Amino acid sequence: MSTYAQKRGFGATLWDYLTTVDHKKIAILYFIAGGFFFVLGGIEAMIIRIQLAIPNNDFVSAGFYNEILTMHGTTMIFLAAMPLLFGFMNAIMPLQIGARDVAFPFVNALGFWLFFFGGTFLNLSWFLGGAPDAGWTSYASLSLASEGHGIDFYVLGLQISGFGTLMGGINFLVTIINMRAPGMTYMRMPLFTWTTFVASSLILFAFPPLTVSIFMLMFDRLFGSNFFVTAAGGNTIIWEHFFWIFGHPEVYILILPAFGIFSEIIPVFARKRLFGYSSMVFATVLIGFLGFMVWAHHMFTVGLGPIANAIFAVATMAIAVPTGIKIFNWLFTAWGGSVSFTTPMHYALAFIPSFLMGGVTGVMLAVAAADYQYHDTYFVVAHFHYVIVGGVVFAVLGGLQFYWPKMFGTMLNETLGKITFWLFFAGFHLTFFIQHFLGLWGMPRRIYTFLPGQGYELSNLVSTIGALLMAVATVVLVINIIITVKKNERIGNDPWGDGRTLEWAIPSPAPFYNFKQLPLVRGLDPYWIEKMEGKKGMTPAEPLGDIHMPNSSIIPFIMSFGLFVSAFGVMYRLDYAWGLPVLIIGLVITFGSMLARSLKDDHGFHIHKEDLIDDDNEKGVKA
Amino acid sequence: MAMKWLSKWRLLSLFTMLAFVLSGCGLPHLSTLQPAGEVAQTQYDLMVLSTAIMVGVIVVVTVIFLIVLFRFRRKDDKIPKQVEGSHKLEIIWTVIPILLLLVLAVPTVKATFDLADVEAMDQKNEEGKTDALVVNVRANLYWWEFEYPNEEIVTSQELVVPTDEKVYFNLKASDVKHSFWIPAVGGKMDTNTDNVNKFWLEFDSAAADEAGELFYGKCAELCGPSHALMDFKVKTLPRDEFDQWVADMQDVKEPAVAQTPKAQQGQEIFNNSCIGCHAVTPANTTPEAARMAPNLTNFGERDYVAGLITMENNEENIKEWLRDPEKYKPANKMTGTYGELSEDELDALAEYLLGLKVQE
Amino acid sequence: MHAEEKMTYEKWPAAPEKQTLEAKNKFLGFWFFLGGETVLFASLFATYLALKDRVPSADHALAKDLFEMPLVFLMTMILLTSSLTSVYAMYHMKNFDFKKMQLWLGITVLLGFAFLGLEIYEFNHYVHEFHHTFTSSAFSSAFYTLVGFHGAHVTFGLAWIIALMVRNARRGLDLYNAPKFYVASLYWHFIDVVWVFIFTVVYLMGMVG
Amino acid sequence: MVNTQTNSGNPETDLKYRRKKNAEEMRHQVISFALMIVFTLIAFLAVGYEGFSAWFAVPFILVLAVVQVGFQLYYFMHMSHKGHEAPALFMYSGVLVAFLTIICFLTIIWW
Ligand code: HEA
Ligand code: HEA
Ligand code: HEC
Ligand code: CUA
Ligand SMILES: [Cu+2]
Repeated sequence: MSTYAQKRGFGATLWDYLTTVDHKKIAILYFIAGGFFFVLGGIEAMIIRIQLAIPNNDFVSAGFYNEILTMHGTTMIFLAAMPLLFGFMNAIMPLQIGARDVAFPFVNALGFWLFFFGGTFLNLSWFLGGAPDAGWTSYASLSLASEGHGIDFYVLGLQISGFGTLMGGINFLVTIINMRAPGMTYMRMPLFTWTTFVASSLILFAFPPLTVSIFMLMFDRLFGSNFFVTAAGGNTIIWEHFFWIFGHPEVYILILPAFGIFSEIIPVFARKRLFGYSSMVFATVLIGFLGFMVWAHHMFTVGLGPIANAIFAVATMAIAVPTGIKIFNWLFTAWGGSVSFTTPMHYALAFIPSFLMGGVTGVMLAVAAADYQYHDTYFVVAHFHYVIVGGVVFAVLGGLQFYWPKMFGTMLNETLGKITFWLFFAGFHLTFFIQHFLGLWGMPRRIYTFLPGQGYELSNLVSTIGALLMAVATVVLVINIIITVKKNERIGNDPWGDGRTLEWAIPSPAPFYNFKQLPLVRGLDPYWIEKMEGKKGMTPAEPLGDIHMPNSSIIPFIMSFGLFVSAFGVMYRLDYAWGLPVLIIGLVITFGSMLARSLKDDHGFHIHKEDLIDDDNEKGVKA
Repeated sequence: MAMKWLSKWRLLSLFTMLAFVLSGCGLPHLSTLQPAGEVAQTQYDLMVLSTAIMVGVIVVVTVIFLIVLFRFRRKDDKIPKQVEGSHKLEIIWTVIPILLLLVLAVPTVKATFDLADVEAMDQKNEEGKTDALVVNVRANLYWWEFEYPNEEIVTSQELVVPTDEKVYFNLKASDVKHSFWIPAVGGKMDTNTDNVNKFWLEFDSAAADEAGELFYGKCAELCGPSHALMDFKVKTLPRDEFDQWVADMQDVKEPAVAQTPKAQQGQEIFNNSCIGCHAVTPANTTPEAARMAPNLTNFGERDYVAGLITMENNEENIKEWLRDPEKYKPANKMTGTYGELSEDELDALAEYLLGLKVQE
Repeated sequence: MHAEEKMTYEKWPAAPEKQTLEAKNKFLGFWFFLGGETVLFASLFATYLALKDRVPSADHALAKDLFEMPLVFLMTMILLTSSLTSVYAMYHMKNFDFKKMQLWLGITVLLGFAFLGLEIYEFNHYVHEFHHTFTSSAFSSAFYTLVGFHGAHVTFGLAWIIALMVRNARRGLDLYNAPKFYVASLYWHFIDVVWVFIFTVVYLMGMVG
Repeated sequence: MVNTQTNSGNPETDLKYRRKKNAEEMRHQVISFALMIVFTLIAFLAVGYEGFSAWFAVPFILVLAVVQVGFQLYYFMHMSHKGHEAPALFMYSGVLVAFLTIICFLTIIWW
């Protein structure tokens, strides 16, 4: 049954992680895989910047550049940013609401492995004849014309990892609705939980259109259908709509959890409750809602006509209002507070002006008639890196520093953390600020080189230098992590001293059953409330009893592996005789393991209360 | 000696470029910040308006931010008052942004409709033609074709337009999606594979003067390896000179006969290897599908080879292009379609091509 | 109360599908999944509507040439009825009557197979009579994808219900498998919901022209 | 989890009562099924009957479909019962996105 001994060999640890259904371990898996893909996407970004450092450069070839560019965007969005945020959701959200686990531990593991195999499949394209090269948006006319199997890797890889994301989303939704501790009403949920909730809803409704359109692209490329083949009556604009019906909510899927992380960091280090909690919640929901009605702002130049453009322009602008509410609420949380400048707080504070700049250029882009100028230029590149790096990446880096103790029981070094911060911060602005101007001076995006004499030389060089600073910052972060793991200095429940929410009330790292007794929640910031009343911890809401836990299982891994195998079959079906059999074998593996899962009862196991009592301050349990 | 001159020239251009960076407006023939026509002007005005609003927002947030940064540093271990929120403040920062956005939204909607007004294209006179000047733009993998349906002529790579009047465009793509953009003159519009898009531009004569009568145009939609190099140029002429140009073009009914023996040799090679794709007559009677390459009728009058600003149109560059187009535009559709050419043949072709002119 | 506990009629709760926490989670999660499926099918419908009758040349069959009322009517009746039979199954599940539940589920499955058989016949007919194949036009691609996705759902639903019936044939109802039956029946109803729109939007509107 | 069923204290009457409730509900289900069949018939007839123009028939059969789906969801799938607030919220959100998508594809895909 359970394998929770303290010291284990590598093989056993590996097996443990391959079969785990524990949300905290799955979180670590998400961090490892997401972190790896972040570095990969970052290296791709460096290649982009080196190529563009000087005019007429030939560091990479034109075709290869397009592959790098596509993989940078795709990797960063689907394989780095989202999984890293999923890591936080898994690691923190259940603790914040006082849950023992997520609603579907098995599905949680399945979600991770699907993402992992999807991402792996996508990246294998580098070694198997070339990566996708039609941009992360993969607009249909170009992606149908693209030769080789690059786009097929894109289609199949994203399909597989997309299923994983969808499952993760549903899982979080149910967890939040059904598994809250006694007293944890909706309006007492920490903001990170709220943003997880809204982001998960966005996933639920945004991924199906992507699924459908990716299916259609796959059918067109591999099975001879004609959705996007204009000669046979098809229409490529369909793809664009689907992509953005998904794609715009997607950017809020990224930014909302980031908002959530900052909403946790700022109150802790300002020692003040979140200003305007209910309007923060309301703004989050409103952003999610409006996020579905603005997608065509990516398509102003497609020729949808002035009516559609005007409607979508105005709708887009509306999003500035709830976002502004959030910005001001954060500022006024710190206002009147007692602000301590830790590394996480550095990121949180730097986020405000940085994201603001990206946000206001977003509103400028929403001016449809002016977007005819901005669209597909470096102005847009500047906009979205400002919101994504200044918002999401800062949140990931700040959140990592902030929650590291809760996840691993040690503290990342603060000095090194601040060095990372300042390098990253400076590099970020240096890289992307100047790009606004490049765009306005007429430099299109997605160009593998630029010709001399157009006034782009100096600015591009500056941009490249900034990017290198970000790389150095990342290296410092990696060093910091290595040092911290080596040193292994253990810390207590509430290492920052001012933790407010439930996760800080339990040991670091949390025991695998999270809460020995479910806590009784008496208000917003429950742990803070207890501390202010002089108590040491939470009041339990239930007597000590047996704890029901799910069994670990290798099936999620096998199920995902089956799809991974069949993807090769689908792709090579027309090229090689072995394609079809492989396709079938893969599906048999997947559906077979699905069947096995549903036929074999899995009732989990119980930790007996006797085993709990005597290990008051230890992590493990004798199983 | 030549090297030295070159490096000096480079230094000079670096300085001028620096000057532009400092002035922040970019180059007059390329930058959206130096509007050279009504459309670009409208858009520029919107940019200025929105930037002003945004700077206002940034200033307000920055002031609050700085106060937070300096006034509320932790000094002691006291627990600050736990404030729940403030309705008054909430209302302020909900209502003010709404007002600001309204100020922005109204001109946005107006401009969006104005720029989409192409009614003049539908008003046909008794000949079934429009009184307004119409250009059909067809985007192809890495080259542009400009057809003047009323005038019944075709040209490529360099769009020729009259100044100070509205020019209307029909836009489409023949292979994959591209996007037609002349930054200094107005925003872009996609050339789709599914439909024909319409819009208009206006080229201001004074601004054209400053830009040297030649604007840079670009493809703004990823379309393959040479997307970066899918540039075109726009030549602006006063209306009467434009009419003259049209008349000169229309005069070419048959391929012009080369004058010098060398050029005649070139023409022969051309007729053997190239004419299958490249036309040297401007008539728009060949069906589009058969117009597989840039029309070269007035090639000798173009400023650049294949639209590349690094390839000024001279003998050396033409030969360079013909030797290996792949080197200049990766994955272009001409590479490898016409066999090896000897140096001699290259000379001949270059001379022939340079002689393809319609105006004196 | 443990889920795997042996059940008797007296102990059987009023809402067996939502008795344990696991069951509540499954119930809610499945509804959310259906919310996502709604958008999935909407995307397919939208594509179909955008590509309806878009064919490369005039000699291709259009919607009004293809569809025949009697067949569609029969398919509709069969599927609608199967929705009712699965309601009967759940009725008996609530009354802890395992045998009858299995019986009604069995009828549901038979009806499902009948529907599927007709659909296969129908597709075959289009291919052979009209050369309306998956690859012949944008219209045909959209048609087969929409209706085929629905057919795939029917197939999956059948496999699922059969697996449940076989797996639990000997042990009867308990609180562990009751939510499984319930959720499978929700899925079956949802398939019917989609079909209502398919017969309306694709077939009937196709025949109207 | 605690047993949440209503309890009169007397399991006998309780069960009887529940049985009766269930049977009653089943009767409702059959009625809604009958209505659905009728709606379907009307829809097919409306299309089969030559006298109606498409302008009438199409909206008419769409309304019938929506009503019928309402029956499926609220009766067959028990969305009318309590405990379905979250499912209802998410189904309606899904319908909203679905609606936007379809409207868009009917209006701004072709020119
Ligand atoms: C995390 C990601 C993220 C976020 C949060 C946003 C946020 C916003 N984005 Fe951005 N966007 C992207 C990621 C993101 N975007 C990406 C990746 C692309 C390019 C995709 C591609 O083509 O590859 C893109 C492209 C993009 C375009 C298309 C440009 C083009 O291709 O032509 C547009 C156009 O409207 C736009 C608008 C906006 C707006 C209005 C917001 C708003 O949400 C911003 C709101 C925030 C503020 C406005 C600041 C705070 C507000 C106040 C302080 C109140 C007062 C303010 C005012 C009154 C103005 N974005
Ligand atoms: C989450 C999203 C995300 C993130 C974080 C980033 C991060 C970065 N991006 Fe990215 N970008 C996109 C999403 C993102 N980008 C998207 C969607 C596109 C559009 C794609 C398209 O058009 O299709 C794009 C496009 C894009 C372009 C435009 C290319 C073009 O149009 O031709 C550029 C150019 O400068 C760029 C640069 C960068 C840089 C310098 C970073 C930096 O912030 C990266 C910083 C990270 C690192 C520096 C880590 C590297 C680490 C090391 C190097 C460590 C050394 C290694 C070891 C120790 C092993 N990006
Ligand atoms: C398969 C058709 C094909 C053949 C044969 C062909 N070309 Fe081309 N040519 C093209 C295409 C396509 C382009 C545009 C390339 C681009 O810009 O991507 C082009 C561009 C050019 C240009 C630059 C045009 C401009 O307006 O700047 C010249 C000059 C040229 N070709 C000359 C020749 C000559 C001379 C030959 C014969 C020896 C030839 N071509 C044969 C297809 C062809
Ligand atoms: Cu054509 Cu880019
Ligand atoms: Cu967007």
